[in-house]
Amino acid sequence: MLAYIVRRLWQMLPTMLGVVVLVFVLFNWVGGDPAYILAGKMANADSIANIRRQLGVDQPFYVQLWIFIRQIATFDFGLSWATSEPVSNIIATRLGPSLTVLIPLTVLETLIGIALALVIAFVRGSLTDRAVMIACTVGMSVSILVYIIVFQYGLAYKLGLFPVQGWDGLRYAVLPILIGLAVSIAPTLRLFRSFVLDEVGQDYVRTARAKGVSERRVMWVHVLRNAAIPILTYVMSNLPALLIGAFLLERFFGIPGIGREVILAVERSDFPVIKAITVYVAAATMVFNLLTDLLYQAVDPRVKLS
Amino acid sequence: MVHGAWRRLREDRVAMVSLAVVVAFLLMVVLSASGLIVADWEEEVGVNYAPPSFVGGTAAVSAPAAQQQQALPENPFDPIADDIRALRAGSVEMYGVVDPLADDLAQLRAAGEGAAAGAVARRATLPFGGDKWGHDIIKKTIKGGETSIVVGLVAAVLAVGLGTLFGAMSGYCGGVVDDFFNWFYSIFTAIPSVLMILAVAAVLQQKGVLTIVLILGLTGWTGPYRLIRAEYIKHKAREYVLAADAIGASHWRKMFGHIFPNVSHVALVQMSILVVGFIKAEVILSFLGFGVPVGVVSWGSMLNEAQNELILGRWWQLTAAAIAMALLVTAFSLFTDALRDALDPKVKA
Amino acid sequence: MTLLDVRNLRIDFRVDRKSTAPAVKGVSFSVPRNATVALVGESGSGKSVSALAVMGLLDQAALIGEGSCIEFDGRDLLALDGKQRRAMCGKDMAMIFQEPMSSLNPVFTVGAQIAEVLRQHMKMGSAQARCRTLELLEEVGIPEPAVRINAYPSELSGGQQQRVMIAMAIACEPKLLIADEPTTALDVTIQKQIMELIARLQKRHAMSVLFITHDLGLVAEIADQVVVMRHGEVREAGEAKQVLTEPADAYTRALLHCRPKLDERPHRLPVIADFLGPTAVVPAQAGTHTPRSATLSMDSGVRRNDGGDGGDGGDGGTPLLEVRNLSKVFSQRQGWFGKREFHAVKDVSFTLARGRTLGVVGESGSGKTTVGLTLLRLHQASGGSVLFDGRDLLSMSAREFQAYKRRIQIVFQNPYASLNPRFTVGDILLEPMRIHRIGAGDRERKAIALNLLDKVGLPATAYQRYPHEFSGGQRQRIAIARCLTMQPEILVCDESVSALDVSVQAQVLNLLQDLQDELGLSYIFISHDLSVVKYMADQVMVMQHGAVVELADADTLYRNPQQAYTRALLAAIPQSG
Amino acid sequence: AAPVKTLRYILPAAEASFDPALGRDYYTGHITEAIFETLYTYDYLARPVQLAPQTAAALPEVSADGKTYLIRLKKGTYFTPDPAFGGKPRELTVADYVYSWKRLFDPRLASPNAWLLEGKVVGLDALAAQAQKSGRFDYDAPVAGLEILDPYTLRIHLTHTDFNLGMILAYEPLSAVAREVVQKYGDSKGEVAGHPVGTGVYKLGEWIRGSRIVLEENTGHRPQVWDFQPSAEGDERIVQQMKGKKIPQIGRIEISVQVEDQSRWLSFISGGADVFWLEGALAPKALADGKLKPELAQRGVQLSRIVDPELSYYYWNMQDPVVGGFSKEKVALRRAIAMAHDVDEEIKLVLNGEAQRLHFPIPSGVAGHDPNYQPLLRYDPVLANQLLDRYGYKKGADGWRTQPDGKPLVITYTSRNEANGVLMAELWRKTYNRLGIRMDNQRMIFSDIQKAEMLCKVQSRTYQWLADYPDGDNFMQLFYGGNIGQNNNGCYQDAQYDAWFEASHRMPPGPQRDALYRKMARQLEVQAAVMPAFSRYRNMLAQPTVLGYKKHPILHQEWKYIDIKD
Ligand code: HEM
Ligand SMILES: Nc1ncnc2c1ncn2[C@@H]1O[C@H](COP(=O)(O)OP(=O)(O)OP(=O)(O)O)[C@@H](O)[C@H]1O
Ligand SMILES: Nc1ncnc2c1ncn2[C@@H]1O[C@H](COP(=O)(O)OP(=O)(O)OP(=O)(O)O)[C@@H](O)[C@H]1O
Ligand SMILES: [Mg+2]
Ligand SMILES: [Mg+2]
Repeated sequence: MLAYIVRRLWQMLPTMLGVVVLVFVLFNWVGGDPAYILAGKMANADSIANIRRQLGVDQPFYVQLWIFIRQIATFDFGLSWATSEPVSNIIATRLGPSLTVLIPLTVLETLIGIALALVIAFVRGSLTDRAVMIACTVGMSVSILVYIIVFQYGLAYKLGLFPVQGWDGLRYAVLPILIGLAVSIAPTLRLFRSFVLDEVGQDYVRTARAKGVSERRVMWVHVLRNAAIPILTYVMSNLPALLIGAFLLERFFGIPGIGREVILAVERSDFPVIKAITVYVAAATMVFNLLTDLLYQAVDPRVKLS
Repeated sequence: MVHGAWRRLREDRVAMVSLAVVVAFLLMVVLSASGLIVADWEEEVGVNYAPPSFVGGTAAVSAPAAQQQQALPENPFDPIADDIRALRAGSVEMYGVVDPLADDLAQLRAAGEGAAAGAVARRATLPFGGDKWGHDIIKKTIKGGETSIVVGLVAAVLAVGLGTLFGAMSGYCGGVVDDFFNWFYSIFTAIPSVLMILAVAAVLQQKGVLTIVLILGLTGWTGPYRLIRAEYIKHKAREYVLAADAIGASHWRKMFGHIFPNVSHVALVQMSILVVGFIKAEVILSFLGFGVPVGVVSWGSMLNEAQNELILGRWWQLTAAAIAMALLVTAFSLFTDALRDALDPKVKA
Repeated sequence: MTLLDVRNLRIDFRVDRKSTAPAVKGVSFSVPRNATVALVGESGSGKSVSALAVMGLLDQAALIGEGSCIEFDGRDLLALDGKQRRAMCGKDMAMIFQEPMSSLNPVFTVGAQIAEVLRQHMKMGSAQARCRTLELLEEVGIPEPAVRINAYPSELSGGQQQRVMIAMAIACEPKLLIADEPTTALDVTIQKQIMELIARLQKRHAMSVLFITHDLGLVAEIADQVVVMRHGEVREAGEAKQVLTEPADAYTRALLHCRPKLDERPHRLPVIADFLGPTAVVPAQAGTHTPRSATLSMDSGVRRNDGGDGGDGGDGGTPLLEVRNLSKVFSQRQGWFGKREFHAVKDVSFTLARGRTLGVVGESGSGKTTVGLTLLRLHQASGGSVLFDGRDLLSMSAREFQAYKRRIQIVFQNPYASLNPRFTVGDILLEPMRIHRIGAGDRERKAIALNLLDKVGLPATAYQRYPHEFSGGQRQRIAIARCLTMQPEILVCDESVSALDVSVQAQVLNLLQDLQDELGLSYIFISHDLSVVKYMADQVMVMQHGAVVELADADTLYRNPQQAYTRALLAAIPQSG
Repeated sequence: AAPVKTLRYILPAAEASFDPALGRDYYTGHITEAIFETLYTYDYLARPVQLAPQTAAALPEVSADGKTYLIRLKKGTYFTPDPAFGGKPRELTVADYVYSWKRLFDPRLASPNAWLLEGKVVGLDALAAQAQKSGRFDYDAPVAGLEILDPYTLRIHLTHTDFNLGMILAYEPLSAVAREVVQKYGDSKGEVAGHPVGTGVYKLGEWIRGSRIVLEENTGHRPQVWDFQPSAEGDERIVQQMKGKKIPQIGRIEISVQVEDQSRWLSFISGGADVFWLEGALAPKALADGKLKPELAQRGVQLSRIVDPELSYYYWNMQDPVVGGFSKEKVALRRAIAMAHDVDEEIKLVLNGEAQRLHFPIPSGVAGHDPNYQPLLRYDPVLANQLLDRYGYKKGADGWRTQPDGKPLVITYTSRNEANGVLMAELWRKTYNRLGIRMDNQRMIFSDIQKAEMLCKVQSRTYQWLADYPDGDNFMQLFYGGNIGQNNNGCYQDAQYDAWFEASHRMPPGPQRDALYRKMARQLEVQAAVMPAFSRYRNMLAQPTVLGYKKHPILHQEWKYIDIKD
């Protein structure tokens, strides 16, 4: 087990290296030149040269790449170019609000998705099933931008059910979570339903019925335990991406999270922040994949980690 | 096989209705692209933010329509309006600065005064309202649909094409090739797609609709890749491929002559899923400022414009674009579901 | 004294919104108490569906027709509601399914799955259920039950999985046990053990068993009564002895005759059509098909292909193919650098003469297919040489070998899988000719293809159709036709008939025989079915764990097996009449 | 004690560094201005704006040649207590200002504000050059031009005549920071981004970066009483509401950062903000024809509307081979484009009417503005087309014009890739369409535009310049040839203009300088190098409970001068 984990971590190196090089090339080669923003409205060639020197962007590429790799190795990405805030501090402070929204969102989404999927799979083929599926599809087809604009306007402002925006604890997270749910539950439900249906058709389900097990137990015990495997993969692999993907919610509701920070950083050509977040999220993705595989073993005895 | 799929599809009423909607949209795209309809969408036929006719041109719009109809707008609050009028007459204090074009302009003024273009009367209301410039929202929505759908389709073709090619090579060749593509894949998937899109957008700068297609295509290939690769690995071990080998077929022939027809349904389904995804993604791209260039309209750019209009009580652009998009996307998704079932070899009629 | 009485059972399947297709058309049979009834019949005849109907496990697409009646222990099952039905399932009647692996829930331990029945029906506590589970595992012969009780299905072998299924089924000592082809997925040797186990349990627990199979050989060993089904109807029912020895129905007779027997070697095997067609005749009187050696004992050694090149068995004739020390190692990568090696074929040597057949037998996984594929360079050999007309195929360049691909061909283990499902039969047949530039143009190639279709007994209309539109036997013939387009000299037939129904199997074997007679082909005939190999081969090679255990003249081998392994294989063959 | 009065405010963008030396954006400026103090500030009510002492005891004593400034400090101004001071009260001295100004030249800090003093103070530039070479700034080295007479008196010697230094000293990058604080909290560059310690009325309280900033009253601030004179109608009410009150009345400012327009507006209208910056896109929500909508007026919402001291202008790159140059046909091309551009439409549609047409390069409210200036470039598309015809920009069969030499004519208009940039580009496309000239819209992120501009690579763009200090010089320098590569983005260089500018630069404000400015403006117009377009309105809304509020054109915020009803 330990050997497996060590080996998997070892295997992450080439991928990480690829991510690093890709990020580096993209942002050093093509990204905007921060010096021109930092130089202010009365910039001149000298001051720009000075800024470039201070930032180290006047160094040859290989030196910069080496610095970047050293930063990753030491978990110290230096200071944000735009705000001079230590990058590690940015990530630490933005993570909390992001997770405050994302964790309840993911948990609710998964639980509701599973419950509905099992119920719907049970009545598969019926009118209810089709109606729910079509409703889901319609729900999915509306852009998240529209959801946010309309929900914020309607629920928060017109009806006054929630604070319009702001960030001061969980109360402010409720509406973003609700919108997140409204947007994500439809595709999740569709997906989970297909996972469940895949299992319902399996022979072992017939065996369970042959044993005289009740229909409820068949669904909630036999089927769910098996469907949990693809569900787990989906949920786990989605998490890191969600961290960034929630930027629209974060922007509209003024949540000081990671997603908004990334967009802001791109707008400001704040490379240390972008690079750090990318590397961290890539690492998180890989670690989550590993976690998923470890969890697999807990759920699915057929999986042998070796 | 194809025949059976089509028959199964025809029996599905939802699928057929969806297909009809999709075809209607595609028809609209063709007509608008060939200039047969809505070629004049850019004409400013209404007053700005003309409300829909069924709502009526009430106080919702503050700008008086009459002001628009002047040939040369003149600001009534302009404190120097008199000076401007004086200017028209010709003389103006030059503070001792010489105008190199003075003679030319004097001659031209003398030659043809007043050939001002006659401004068209603008309508106070439009069937489904107007936008900021007074464009007809219906026409704009159709024109926007053209861009969005074309972007979705072409980007999906690109993404699925890349994904299929890489997936085929990776799955078929295995070994080092597979390792390489997998490495590439894990890099692409480790970086969240938003970041990837921003990065690629930054690389490609703004060059128009093609850029959007490239951005989406270059970041969207991972999904098809994973599936196609898995299919290729599965099929490579199938005996019909060994059989093809036994009769002396070349690798290329086996990859694309034998295996591809068997996995093409995966590519097809992926493609229709991506079309939907990309139409939606274009909205977000617009929001992030990587949208269509000026003079081109898409649903994404409309929704993005409409963001600020909703709080001003001008809901029609948002509604039109959102409904058009929802309709197409719903129909496309439902059709995709049906197609997936119909093409699924496991489901036998 | 009947336990289960099925009367006039009719089952239709919903095809689409409007139409239905009948699967079972008014079947009646009964199972007496404490007896074994075998339900036999060809694939798709409605055996499983009938059994599922008894258990109440049919899926939603199935409609049980009016007037159908299933009476169990005096109660009308069809009149019960779901809950009452459920209470009986697993307790009064239990079922064992065809595929043990997929029928066990992969994510629960086998102990938990057995205990679930006990807790459900016997209201046992967990400790008590565990005790009983251990007993059951012991009883079905699982070694070390205390350890295995915590094992997951994937950690058990196929035979053990099937035993777990049986343990689960007998846990509540049901009155009726339905076994739906419980051994088809298993090896011959394991098959035998399972059959014995069921027979033993039946006696000990005084159960009734409804045993479903299509193998009449098995039936003779265990059944008291036999019910023969075809096309959703019962063709014949009665005491086992009587049905098997004096079949009244033509179909039953056909089933009994189509299977090659160890003790006789007819030149042609009878096929179902011979019995059921308009000109159906009793086999004994069918002149052309009279088994030539029906009266000869094994010892007489009359060779079927004595009209061949006159050579005598394996030692005669010019060796066309000579295989020396062929070996194949599969290495699986583990991680980035690690490797795990697996010797699938070890030092296999044999020779094959023109116009002769080499049979290759051995249990599943013994390396038979690998030998075949390696010969054709479809797997890269790890060592040894394959001399074809004196030239080593394995050391040639790919370009040189291309020419030899024409001369040595293989019919794959599973014909359906080896035909590209998206190609028409025409595409399938033309492609090799295009690649090898046989024939002047597509028109000429098409003529060759049609001619071959005719030769393998398929209609010309087959040309435009897709593989899935054919039956298993027909597909096998398409696969053979594809090989023949290249006019090979050696044909490797890998389990060419094992996946087929007895009746179809006979057709294909006959075809191969005819082709050998006509074209002088050499065969390497791979199978794990010793009766079939006996029928086809001049020489037999027995393989185990990748190595050759025994290689001998066919008759010699069967009469006088030298190795224990060969004897075990032979003993496992069901001794049907 | 009485409950602390709280004012809620919304910033439309995230804050950056709180170190005044690095202040580079308007939003962060709100906060640095509240925490730190400059020597001078502006009178709250006087219009046109008037310089007023802040930490200084009085306005500077300027020598007749405009080269020497004598500055005296008020006594008894203290920094807010901080561990960096070792528990002792720390009084502000002129040395703190000298230190703070020197920081602008520290190469490690790379301050964007060095230009404020660059080339002005005797000896400072030499020190900066030396630091540039060694990489380290020697703060202890004396500067001849910054003569500390005693802790409360400073004499500044300038290299050349400059009557604007007083206003520059009111600019918040020149506020005082304490050296101890920089040494204790400064980062590797010496920047104190997150730990602002100043002498201002407020100090930093709770802070969630990019989301929420709370300012609390600095109770140790030197006592100050509200006493301003009315200068315009409506001011009396303010005076009445505020006169004699202690500064500040509001003890706590809660600032939240909200990027999206909709969120911001919904926040204000549902009572989530007391003072609200009503920006362009939102203006129609609250205003109709420049007046508060009746429903808001009824609720008692107050509007303070001013014209920003800002110039929005279009420029064409004078070094560009297609649009640039002084030859007649190039001038004609640019003049034609300028004449075909409907600025009124732009104001109406793009800016939602929230701007005032401006013909002169110096906006109103800024010294040197001429309200009676008669423009030469005016909207006349017909004439514009005729002018092009005359100069050989022929229309091809496809309806598009070519250059006189027959080469295709395509002009690129650059804008930012956000909503307003798109709208402006759309309008410009209409302009070019009117002329039959093909237009390409290049949309870039801000830093890329800056870079391209600085390298004279942008063909045409709309540019905004907000007054750093309310003097015409701050605007006329935009077109000075010496500033190419700095902020003369059109890369305009004309000997005549440069000569006039240099002359005006040395003059105190007055009619003589104004006359020169008119010539310069006319010169710009005649050559059509740039076209002044408009100044934006700034609309601030205040809830009915807010007392004494009036938007100041230069100050970022007026928190300390206002009050809130209990
Ligand atoms: C180097 C730091 C700064 C950056 C990166 C920056 C960024 C920007 C940008 C991108 C624009 C839009 C201009 C356009 O459309 O081309 C803008 C406009 C503006 N800036 Fe700045 N700015 C900076 C410094 C300042 C300062 C120091 C002030 C005030 C003293 C200021 C006040 C304004 C104003 C009033 C506008 C017009 C508002 C509008 O967009 O409607 N900016 N700024
Ligand atoms: N779920 C189903 N839907 C539609 N048709 C079905 C279904 N299950 C079985 N059938 C049809 O019912 C008929 C009888 O099937 P059944 O499974 O009973 O055959 P069988 O005799 O058990 O054959 P085998 O020996 O291959 O197991 C077949 O024609 C089959 O196609
Ligand atoms: N591509 C492969 N990679 C790894 N191992 C393989 C591969 N192909 C076959 N094997 C292994 O080699 C052994 C021999 O396989 P082979 O297919 O030759 O058996 P077989 O005798 O044909 O069995 P069956 O009767 O089931 O067809 C098996 O244990 C199998 O698992
Ligand atoms: Mg069956
Ligand atoms: Mg095999």
